[in-house]
Amino acid sequence: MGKIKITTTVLSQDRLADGVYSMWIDAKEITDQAKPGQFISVYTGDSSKLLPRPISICETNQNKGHLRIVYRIAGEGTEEFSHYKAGDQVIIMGPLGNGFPLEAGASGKKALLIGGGIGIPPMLELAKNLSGTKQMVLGYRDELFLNEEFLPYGDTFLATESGSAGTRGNVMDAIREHGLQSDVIFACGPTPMLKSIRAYALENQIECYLSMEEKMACGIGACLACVCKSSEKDEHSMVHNKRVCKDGPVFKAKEVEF
Amino acid sequence: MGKIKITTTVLSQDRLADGVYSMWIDAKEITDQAKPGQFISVYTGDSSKLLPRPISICETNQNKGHLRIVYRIAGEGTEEFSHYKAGDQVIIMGPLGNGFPLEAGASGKKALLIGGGIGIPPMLELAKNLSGTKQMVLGYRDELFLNEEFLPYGDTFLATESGSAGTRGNVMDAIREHGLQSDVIFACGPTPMLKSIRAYALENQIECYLSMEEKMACGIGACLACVCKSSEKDEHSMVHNKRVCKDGPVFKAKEVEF
Amino acid sequence: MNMKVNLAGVELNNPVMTASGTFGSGEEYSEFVDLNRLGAVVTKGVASIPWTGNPTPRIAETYGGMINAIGLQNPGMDIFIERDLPFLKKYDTKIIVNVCGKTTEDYIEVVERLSHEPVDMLEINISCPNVKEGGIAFGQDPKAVEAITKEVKKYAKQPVIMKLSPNVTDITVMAKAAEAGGADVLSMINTLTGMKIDVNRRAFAVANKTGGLSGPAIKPIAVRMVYQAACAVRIPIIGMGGIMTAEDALEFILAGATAVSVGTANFVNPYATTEIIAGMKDYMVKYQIEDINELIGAVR
Amino acid sequence: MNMKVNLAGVELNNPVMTASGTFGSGEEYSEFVDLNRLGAVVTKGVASIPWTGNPTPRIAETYGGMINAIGLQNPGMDIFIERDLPFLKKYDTKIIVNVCGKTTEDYIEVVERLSHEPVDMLEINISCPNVKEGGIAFGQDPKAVEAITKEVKKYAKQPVIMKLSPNVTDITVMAKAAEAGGADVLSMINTLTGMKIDVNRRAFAVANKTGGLSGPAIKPIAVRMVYQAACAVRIPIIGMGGIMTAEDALEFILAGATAVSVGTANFVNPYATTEIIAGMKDYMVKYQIEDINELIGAVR
Ligand SMILES: Cc1cc2nc3c(=O)[nH]c(=O)nc-3n(C[C@H](O)[C@H](O)[C@H](O)COP(=O)(O)OP(=O)(O)OC[C@H]3O[C@@H](n4cnc5c(N)ncnc54)[C@H](O)[C@@H]3O)c2cc1C
Ligand SMILES: Cc1cc2nc3c(=O)[nH]c(=O)nc-3n(C[C@H](O)[C@H](O)[C@H](O)COP(=O)(O)OP(=O)(O)OC[C@H]3O[C@@H](n4cnc5c(N)ncnc54)[C@H](O)[C@@H]3O)c2cc1C
Ligand SMILES: Cc1cc2nc3c(=O)[nH]c(=O)nc-3n(C[C@H](O)[C@H](O)[C@H](O)COP(=O)(O)O)c2cc1C
Ligand SMILES: Cc1cc2nc3c(=O)[nH]c(=O)nc-3n(C[C@H](O)[C@H](O)[C@H](O)COP(=O)(O)O)c2cc1C
Ligand code: FES
Ligand code: FES
Repeated sequence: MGKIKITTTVLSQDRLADGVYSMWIDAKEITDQAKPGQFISVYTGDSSKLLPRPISICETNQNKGHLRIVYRIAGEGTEEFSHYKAGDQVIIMGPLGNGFPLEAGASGKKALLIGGGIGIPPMLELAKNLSGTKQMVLGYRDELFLNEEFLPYGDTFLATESGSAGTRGNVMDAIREHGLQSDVIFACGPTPMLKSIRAYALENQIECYLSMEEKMACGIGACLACVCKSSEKDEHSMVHNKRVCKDGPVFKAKEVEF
Repeated sequence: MGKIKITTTVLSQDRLADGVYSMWIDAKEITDQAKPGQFISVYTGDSSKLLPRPISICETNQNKGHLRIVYRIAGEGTEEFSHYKAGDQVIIMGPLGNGFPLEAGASGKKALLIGGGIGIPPMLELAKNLSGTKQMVLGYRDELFLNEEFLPYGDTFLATESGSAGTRGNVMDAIREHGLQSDVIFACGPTPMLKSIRAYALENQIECYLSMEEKMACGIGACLACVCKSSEKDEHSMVHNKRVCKDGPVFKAKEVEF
Repeated sequence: MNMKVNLAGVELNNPVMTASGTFGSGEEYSEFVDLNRLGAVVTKGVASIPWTGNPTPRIAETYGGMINAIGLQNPGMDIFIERDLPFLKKYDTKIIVNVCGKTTEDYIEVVERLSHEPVDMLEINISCPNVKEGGIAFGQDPKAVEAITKEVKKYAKQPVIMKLSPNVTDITVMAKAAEAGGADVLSMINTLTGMKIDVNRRAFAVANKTGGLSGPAIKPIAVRMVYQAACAVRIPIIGMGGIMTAEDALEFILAGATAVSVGTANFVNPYATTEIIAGMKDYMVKYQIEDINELIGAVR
Repeated sequence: MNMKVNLAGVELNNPVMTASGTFGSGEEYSEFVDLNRLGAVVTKGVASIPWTGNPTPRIAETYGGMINAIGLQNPGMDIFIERDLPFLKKYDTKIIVNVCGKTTEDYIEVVERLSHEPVDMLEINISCPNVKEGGIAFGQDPKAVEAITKEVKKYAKQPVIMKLSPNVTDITVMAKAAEAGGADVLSMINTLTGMKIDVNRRAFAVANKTGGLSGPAIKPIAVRMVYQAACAVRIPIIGMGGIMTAEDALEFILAGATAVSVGTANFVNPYATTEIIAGMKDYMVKYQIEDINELIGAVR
């Protein structure tokens, strides 16, 4: 099949926390191919806004062909999405990007899944699909969301900046507090968090995968908008500029530079 | 009060003929002031389209504060309007323009109301409000709409280009066929129709009012987009350019030039 | 919180004014907005004698914008002074008269006539794309810009705003030329020359063939030009081009504009000007900005 | 019905091509559209050596458009010839290579290297607003336009398309300069220099501060320039700038373009190019147009 752009139907919309929403979408053409860590492009219905919004796949129900995204209102596009109700139309393209390498967390491996803020959603589909042992570390500013849905897959540790739940501080503070050990790390979240995880992983020689973010136009690797500095030469231009939308969003920690 | 722009509710939407729709809108602020021959500006919900669409007031229910427009799909804006359902939001501004002079067709006067195509709708509110004797002449390409709603107000003569109903030909052909006489003419319709009515009225020295059309931006007389050539100096610039949106849309026949 | 800004000695209650030609002389829009709340009202172009303007259709809608070729229809300075000026004087707002002409003499005639009238500033339109003579022809040649500015300054009793055309290779050249000619303030941008063809009728959408493109579509070009000009000259700038929201207005101010004009947005929303002022206040509260002047040119 | 058009001896199956930089070298979009159905694929700018491009963020959305400051990142001509060209050769479409450089020598190096390769035409980008040297600097000076066209023509074995910048006072001057230099075809418009400021972060939205504005917002400017250039020169023109629909494409053709390029629309709708071709056919059927060439410059 390959990537596809479709106009499809919203199945449900729920508010998970202040400004954070969960939407299930009917998208068999996409779930049939989707892997954890991949994302979709969501288009707004407002014709003054041309570019798609990249949103990670939070969960899929492969049997039913249902796809879930969890997103925070960050601007006008996500604000619009938050008003969609069951039965409304939504325009999406996907699946996009490479996804997390499941073999790195296969049976016998001990994986640490770290999500910060709106970087938490993609970790859920990953948790569901990794066959190895899993521990989760989820970081929030204050209000929690999605955390209980991780419980079936392994120990889940929380960190909140406000101290309202779990460790007061960030995910690194929680890792230290609980002395969490692992063979491999998978992480998604704000850049400062990814930076410190990268440093921690390199220092402790832990295999580590980071999911990166950058402004996008095409979402499929053609326009070269969404590059990040890479230590290896990139496949496209050989200038150490990997495309987040195509070569990523998931990169080996040592591969990317901030 | 004066003119107002409001976001309000669609009460009903009906298809009258191929591509012709009737919409009732809740708009007490506007119906309280509206006069026959005035129009409203309807804004699209699509932010790539900035300008309002001028649409004549077809009917009002002053008690309930309901306003009716009847319109033909002419492009993307009217196409959008045709999809609105009861309960949907619609953005309108009004009442705009001068309206027909009701005194010219007051009791004792014999008025001829002539509507061509999508110029028919405003004649309905006029028919309802003129106290004199009324005869209606309605011209269509082929498919009829609104014609039965005129019956309570006087004799209604039809003309169709296809010959499917009434006189085969245009409104002037119908007037001639039936030898219709009148003290005053009110007309709205395509420019060629208005041109021939103007010539007929001037020749026969019949008082005559024409409702004109021009592309608009502001709709309230500020931008000078919508002018038509006038024999008198216009009030604004004194250069024989009357503003359809403010000085019109209704003009004395001898006042306008084509 | 201070919203007052100063343009060449003229103090505006707030930085939001109307863009010439989109607000008439204020009367029509006074049904929707309280003119007392505007920083200034900028009038439609006023010439020495009445101008008829262009044939219709004079406007066409485009994606996120519109094209106009009004052609500066106006009643001329005499009627303006008799009728429109007294109307505007009733309000507590500044009055800026936009001046148009076909020759330098035309401009000077209007400027002289207005010199004894209660007008706060003059905006000289040397950038209208819709008239054959004058207008844009002046605005695309730096020597002409400097020369006409000098001439106008000789006769003007009020501060002079030179309104620049965006249809140029390098806006800084024009901005410097106006400054060298003695302009007190610059305003930019006028419309970009555009064209629309109706593919169904296979004809030009406006009778004049070309017209001026305005509206949010052009905002990024306008912001860029205001930024470049603000970096190139010392005189204050009035920024405009596609301002629809308070955020848009603030973008121009952060780029270096001291005040802003709202044009096409009035057609989309007749309450636009006052809503923008309110939104700017909200922004200042949110980010604890005491004085709007702190924001002028704050992004560099 | 004939959709074939001729550009300097190169016959295209239909007038719809991709706009440089928005379609990579075709591979990514081949998942969505059958490249065999396109009139031509125009590649991303190719330089003599790999270019790193600008820092991120490289793009920002604007009202009805977008700003980009990619900065011509590209793998250089060697990898292009080894990897991308063989991929494109598999398709029954014309291959147009967009050439960029910092100096005249840079351009010539690429043109010479491509002269023996299976490339149908060369598009010389002298109008990129996002690189310090070369690019737009060449495209804003008629003498430079003529000179570089002459130089390139000396070495080119394929017909040469000169891609013009819209950031100029008078496009006809640039069009005539390119024609005088021997250009076979003109393409226009490249992006308009724009800027966006994020008022919440109080920072430039793209790292390069300015970027190129593209998308439907700029279409009226592009149509106007194509019309003006078509009236000024005899060589064919490839029109682009904001084409989203078949009607948009036809607008350019009626204004005088022989072919059209689709750019930003690909990001909005990856199927845009083929949908536009289908829509043009529908139009021709509806209005009983036998040959698309009848429509070129038909509105005057
Ligand atoms: C691979 C990837 C996966 C993502 N997954 C999620 C997710 O699962 N949930 C979630 O809430 N958010 C996610 N984001 C961030 C999300 O894309 C932005 O919050 C969203 O695009 C904001 O759009 P807006 O219209 O609300 O904001 P605006 O600021 O109005 O958007 C303006 C423009 O900037 C772009 N933009 C703004 N913020 C970002 C950003 N952080 N990253 C990339 N582009 C941005 C928008 O796409 C748009 O083109 C992801 C981003 C990337 C790159
Ligand atoms: C005073 C007045 C009253 C009118 N009353 C009615 C009515 O009761 N019923 C009805 O069906 N139509 C009426 N029209 C015509 C109606 O305004 C247009 O059909 C409508 O604007 C088309 O919009 P669109 O988006 O569908 O078409 P598009 O062609 O896509 O519109 C593009 C632009 O052109 C303008 N435009 C297009 N056609 C016209 C036109 N004929 N007159 C003015 N502007 C136009 C649009 O407003 C818009 O700004 C009236 C026009 C005027 C001036
Ligand atoms: C209908 C219309 C009429 C205009 N008339 C004038 C004018 O008379 N004098 C002038 O200097 N600018 C005139 N302009 C330009 C505006 O003042 C302003 O510079 C331009 O529209 C950009 O701002 P906007 O995008 O907010 O409309 C006119 C613009 C429009 C849309
Ligand atoms: C992301 C992006 C990258 C571009 N890269 C190039 C390029 O490498 N060479 C070039 O000549 N034009 C480049 N352009 C300009 C386009 O080819 C085209 O001229 C312009 O975008 C206008 O067309 P559009 O509005 O359809 O996008 C680029 C445009 C965009 C949006
Ligand atoms: S968004 Fe176009 S290459 Fe990534
Ligand atoms: S539409 Fe502005 S004056 Fe009539």
